[in-house]
Amino acid sequence: MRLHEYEALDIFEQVGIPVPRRGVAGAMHEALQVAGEIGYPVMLKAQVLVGGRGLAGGIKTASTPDELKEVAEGLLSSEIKGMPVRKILVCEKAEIAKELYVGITVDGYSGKPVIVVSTEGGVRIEETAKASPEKIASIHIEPSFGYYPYQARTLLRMLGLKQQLITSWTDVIGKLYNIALRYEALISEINPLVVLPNGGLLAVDAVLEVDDSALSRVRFALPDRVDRIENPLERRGREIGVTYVDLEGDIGLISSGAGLGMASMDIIGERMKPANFLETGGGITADLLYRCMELIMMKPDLRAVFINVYGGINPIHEGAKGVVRYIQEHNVKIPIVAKALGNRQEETWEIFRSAGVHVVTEAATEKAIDRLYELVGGN
Amino acid sequence: MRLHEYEALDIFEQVGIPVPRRGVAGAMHEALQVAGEIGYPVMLKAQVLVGGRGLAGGIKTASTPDELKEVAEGLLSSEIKGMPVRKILVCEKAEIAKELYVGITVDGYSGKPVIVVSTEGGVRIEETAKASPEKIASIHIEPSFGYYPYQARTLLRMLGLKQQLITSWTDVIGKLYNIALRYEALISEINPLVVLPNGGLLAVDAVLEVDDSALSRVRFALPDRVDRIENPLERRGREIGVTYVDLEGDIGLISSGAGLGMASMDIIGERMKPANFLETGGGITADLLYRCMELIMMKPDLRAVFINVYGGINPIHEGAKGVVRYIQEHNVKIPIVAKALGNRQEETWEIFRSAGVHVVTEAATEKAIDRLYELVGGN
Amino acid sequence: MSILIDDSTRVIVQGITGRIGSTQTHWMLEYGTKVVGGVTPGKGGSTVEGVPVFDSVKEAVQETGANASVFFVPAAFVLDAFLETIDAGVKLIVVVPEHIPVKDVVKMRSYANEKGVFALGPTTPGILVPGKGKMGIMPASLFAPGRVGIISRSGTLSYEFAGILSESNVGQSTVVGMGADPVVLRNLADILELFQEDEGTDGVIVVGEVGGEQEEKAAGFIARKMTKPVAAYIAGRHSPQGKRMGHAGAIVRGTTGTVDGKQEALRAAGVEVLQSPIHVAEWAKKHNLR
Amino acid sequence: MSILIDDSTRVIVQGITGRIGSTQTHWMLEYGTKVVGGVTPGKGGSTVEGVPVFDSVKEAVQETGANASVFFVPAAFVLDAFLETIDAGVKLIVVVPEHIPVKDVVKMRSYANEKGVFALGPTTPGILVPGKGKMGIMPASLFAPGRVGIISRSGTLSYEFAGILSESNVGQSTVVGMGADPVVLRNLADILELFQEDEGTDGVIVVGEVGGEQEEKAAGFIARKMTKPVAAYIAGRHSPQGKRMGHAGAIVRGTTGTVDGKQEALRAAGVEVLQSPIHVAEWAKKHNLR
Repeated sequence: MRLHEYEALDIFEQVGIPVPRRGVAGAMHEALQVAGEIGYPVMLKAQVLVGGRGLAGGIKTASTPDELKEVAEGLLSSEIKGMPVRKILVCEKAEIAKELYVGITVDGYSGKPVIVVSTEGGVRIEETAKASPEKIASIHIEPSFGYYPYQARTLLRMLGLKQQLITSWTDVIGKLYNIALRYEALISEINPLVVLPNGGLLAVDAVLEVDDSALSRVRFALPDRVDRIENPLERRGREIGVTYVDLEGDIGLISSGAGLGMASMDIIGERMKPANFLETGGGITADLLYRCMELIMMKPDLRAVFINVYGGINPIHEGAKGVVRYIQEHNVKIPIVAKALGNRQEETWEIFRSAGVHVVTEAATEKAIDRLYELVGGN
Repeated sequence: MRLHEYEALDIFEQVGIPVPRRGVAGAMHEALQVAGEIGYPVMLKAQVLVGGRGLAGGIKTASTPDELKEVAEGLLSSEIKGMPVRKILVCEKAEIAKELYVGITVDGYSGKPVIVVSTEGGVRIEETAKASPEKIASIHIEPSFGYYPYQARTLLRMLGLKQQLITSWTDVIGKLYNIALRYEALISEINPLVVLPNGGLLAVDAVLEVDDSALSRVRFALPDRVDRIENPLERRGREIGVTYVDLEGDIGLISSGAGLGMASMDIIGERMKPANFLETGGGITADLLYRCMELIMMKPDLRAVFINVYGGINPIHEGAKGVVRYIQEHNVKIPIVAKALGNRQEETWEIFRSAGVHVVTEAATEKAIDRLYELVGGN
Repeated sequence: MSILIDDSTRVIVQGITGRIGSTQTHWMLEYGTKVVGGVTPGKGGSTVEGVPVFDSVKEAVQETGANASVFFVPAAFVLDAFLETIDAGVKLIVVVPEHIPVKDVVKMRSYANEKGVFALGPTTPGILVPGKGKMGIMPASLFAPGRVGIISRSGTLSYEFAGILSESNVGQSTVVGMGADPVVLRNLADILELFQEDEGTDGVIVVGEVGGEQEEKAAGFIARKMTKPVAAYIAGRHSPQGKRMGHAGAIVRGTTGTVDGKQEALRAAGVEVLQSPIHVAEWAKKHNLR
Repeated sequence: MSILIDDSTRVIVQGITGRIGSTQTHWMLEYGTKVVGGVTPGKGGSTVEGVPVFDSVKEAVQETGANASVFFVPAAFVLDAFLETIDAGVKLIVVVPEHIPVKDVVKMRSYANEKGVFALGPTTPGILVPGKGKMGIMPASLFAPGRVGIISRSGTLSYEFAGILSESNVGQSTVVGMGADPVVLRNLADILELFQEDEGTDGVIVVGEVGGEQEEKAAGFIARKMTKPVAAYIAGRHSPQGKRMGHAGAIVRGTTGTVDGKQEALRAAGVEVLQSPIHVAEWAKKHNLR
């Protein structure tokens, strides 16, 4: 679960990382009030959970109340990469002597936490990483050993910094690492970590993504996870315990397994457009698939539905019963193609066929999608 | 710092260890009220920071309000091993099917945390440990690996217990281990851990001793450490940053180093009685020794003072100045013997002698105490 | 021949008394797997599908001579059970459950490496050797004995590839699910190495997906060490950038981890990159694999 | 001859720019110790007593060829500095500071053992080889060269014993403070072993105190392995039971750790138990030690 910048800044502040004076505003008059307290000029930052927000026009400056009114109004009525801006962060505009970068993540390949730092922070950090790898340094932390400040000092010394900056930056890294541990963060990042003209540091942005699998044991007050899903269908997916991604097309898709779902989408995408991506996970029941059908059918103008499931850990014959009940109760007319293989496959096929579902018994998903393509009229 | 039982029980309860219904009372009417809420019979337990409290009469039962009045009054006006009873814990009297023991400490020899369990808990646990070692089991925890529940399950299985008890006991051990970690406890102990007739567990006593050296980083709300020192002179010692132990004799003792202090006390004890034991630690200044003199002289009827210090890490010439200033300002008449060797010893001797301090320049403390013995008239 | 599972493999099922644990024990036994015991603390002394249940892994190993374990333990208890299993001397562990915190996986991996234990998962369908046995949840009907190895980051896509091959009369030597999480207990290259060394395997299929850098790193290994033909399929070409596709392993982070980047790296290592699973049949035919 | 410190020992002082660090550097240099550098992060480039100061241990080791380190670092930073020092390849570390949390000492000891580093302390006066050099705070005037080894749990009592011996014209080969904390970085027996092996040592004095079980455990080692005469003194006979005598190492826990118990164990191992420090002179004379 990714936290909003303003939420992450509060957490960073609690452990003593220096952060800007700031306030969150959901309306223009709130923004005016916050800016009045802070003093002009201020930064206005759209609180949306997408990357590349700055380059997409989500970060602005205002030097006067009049300017703020105009900018705040613009932001609060805009969308960034399709996400409506419901809140903006109003914060002091720091004088920037230099922009640094520090991020902590878990390196999937080595299986260890990794601390990444750079003397060239800012919106183009990824380009810097490619163009000037010498400006990036990183260190892996041995899980059984843990993090100690001397590791950060060693890392920063590699970048050829002065001791004063090494000392204050090491302090920030230690605090960020504690946050990463306590919140079981997959990503904790400050970009930019600003060096002020007086040599002090200021975390001008804050990224914190908590491991969804650890949410139940991160005992700290975290905002509710469902609420932050903007799309109502995706929110509904989370509620019923499946992964739902809303897309632009008109072919509904239910799959068991993310890989199979992605492959199905790739094959559909060659000739048609998927309307959504619903991945059931390993907990299929009749009731769950009934709700899955309900969810994908909420998309208007669906031309067909493709169900692609395997009976490994999942009782697909149970799932089929739920689909059939939905079809019968709602008198579904659009074509439904199902590929269902594995344990109890014959029983499953029979149940599907009883409600007019087109069952494909061949192994390749490609074949099932060929059938789907025929059924929607080949366009 | 050792916590009172009622303080430790609160901490145990916070993490979910089952503890009795209870309340603390500083006066008889409070005890009556708590007992009324809990229901009779109740246990009354003197809250004093000494071991062997039960065998010394500090734990009683009351079955009626009248009985409680008598017992509470008796306890609240008593002393246990010289410690006045200021508070009593009133708690439910659990039905006991069995008494277990669980304790976590750091084993000094192996340098590792150790979990000790026994199926024969209760006041005589130490005798059990000697007489029936097969009823005790323990396991060391590797510092770089940490504690996991399977270790406790393995440990408890060694005692030949039923799985239900293994499961609930393992749960208590895990919670106690978390407390030991979070509070940096040198000892965390439940004795007895009572098995109730219904098979449930109840922590009927709670011991928690926090590492003094870690107090500044144990961020949790801990009661103030100075307040719990009953003896006003010992409390004053803590305030000025030295270790002071109040004793019954009439020879004042200041030493630098605990070992040297103990050896001095041992030698004094052969012929005389020390009045106190003051160990300066490694931070001697003129001012500190002035305060040390002030502190040991608070004891009435002192016959002499022995100062035994080494100039290794300590500037003993500075210390001597503080002693001399005290003598001169307070016109001290009793004999003071000083043995002061090491860096800048000659300078130190000169300062001491300027105020009439008897300086012994031989290496053996025994010789200095011979001199002391002569000066107090050999009795 | 096969990798990881052979005639000497004696399997215990951890969490055997649960709904999934008992059902899958049934399927594993039916497939001929030597399931010799199960573990659920507190259920020792009972049996599931005729298999004895023990309170601890240590007892199970002592009583049954087990040397391998498959996990159907609730996610919150996996770390503890995993460490217990290693301490009991088990050398092959398959961790089927999903939703295990990454912090736990990091610890598990570190300890398994330290103790020389081969572990797969989390979120893996397990290992299946056609006609011999299986540890995990792979549905047996889709597999056929033969000489092609499959390694897949996705559970269901491993079934898809095995199904397509079997339909074309191409069998599999061993099918391995490496797990779909951002951190897995063994990297792709470790499993490729086993296939390269296995005399019963003539070619290998790598089924990857968008996200992470397993395929890119494996490409280096393939270029340096693999002499057998390798085909690869990478799912996720049409997945929206930056959106989650069901598990964190499928998040695209920067340019590393894109489908294009992975395909390019694999092609450079001499791997045949398949655009759709169905093309695997032709590839097998081209290399005379059966 | 000596243990731990010899002609090849090149010492750095960590926390050299502090009040105690700089004073003690002065005394160590004056005593002839090869102090080749100091470390205080942020003070690199300066000098203390003519010794160059570095920002990191790694730099100090690289620039000076140091192989030993003595700590005057504030207690809160000792753990971090200790791990850094081990990673920089230093093989002998003396930790002088007191009040280091036990949790930190446990971690330090575990890592030092893993990496084969010999470390003493915390709360130790250090090591002194009379006439050669010293790492720590022992006041030089009390020591004289000779062939008796001293190991002490208490700092000041080690001075007391050395002083009494020197006065009686008995010198010391090496004087070692093992540290007074409940957990120390090396146990008593480890240091006894070095003295047993040292050709320059003819007899050893163990200065113990009430609490813990170092002396009891060392008695086992002495009985099995020591051929040189050993004398012991245990402080704390008149210390009130259960009261703290300044450091937790001196708490009496149950019957283990009493003065009587320790004396008995040592006597049973053939050790001569001294009732007062002053008797050490007679013991040395009896064994012709000088």
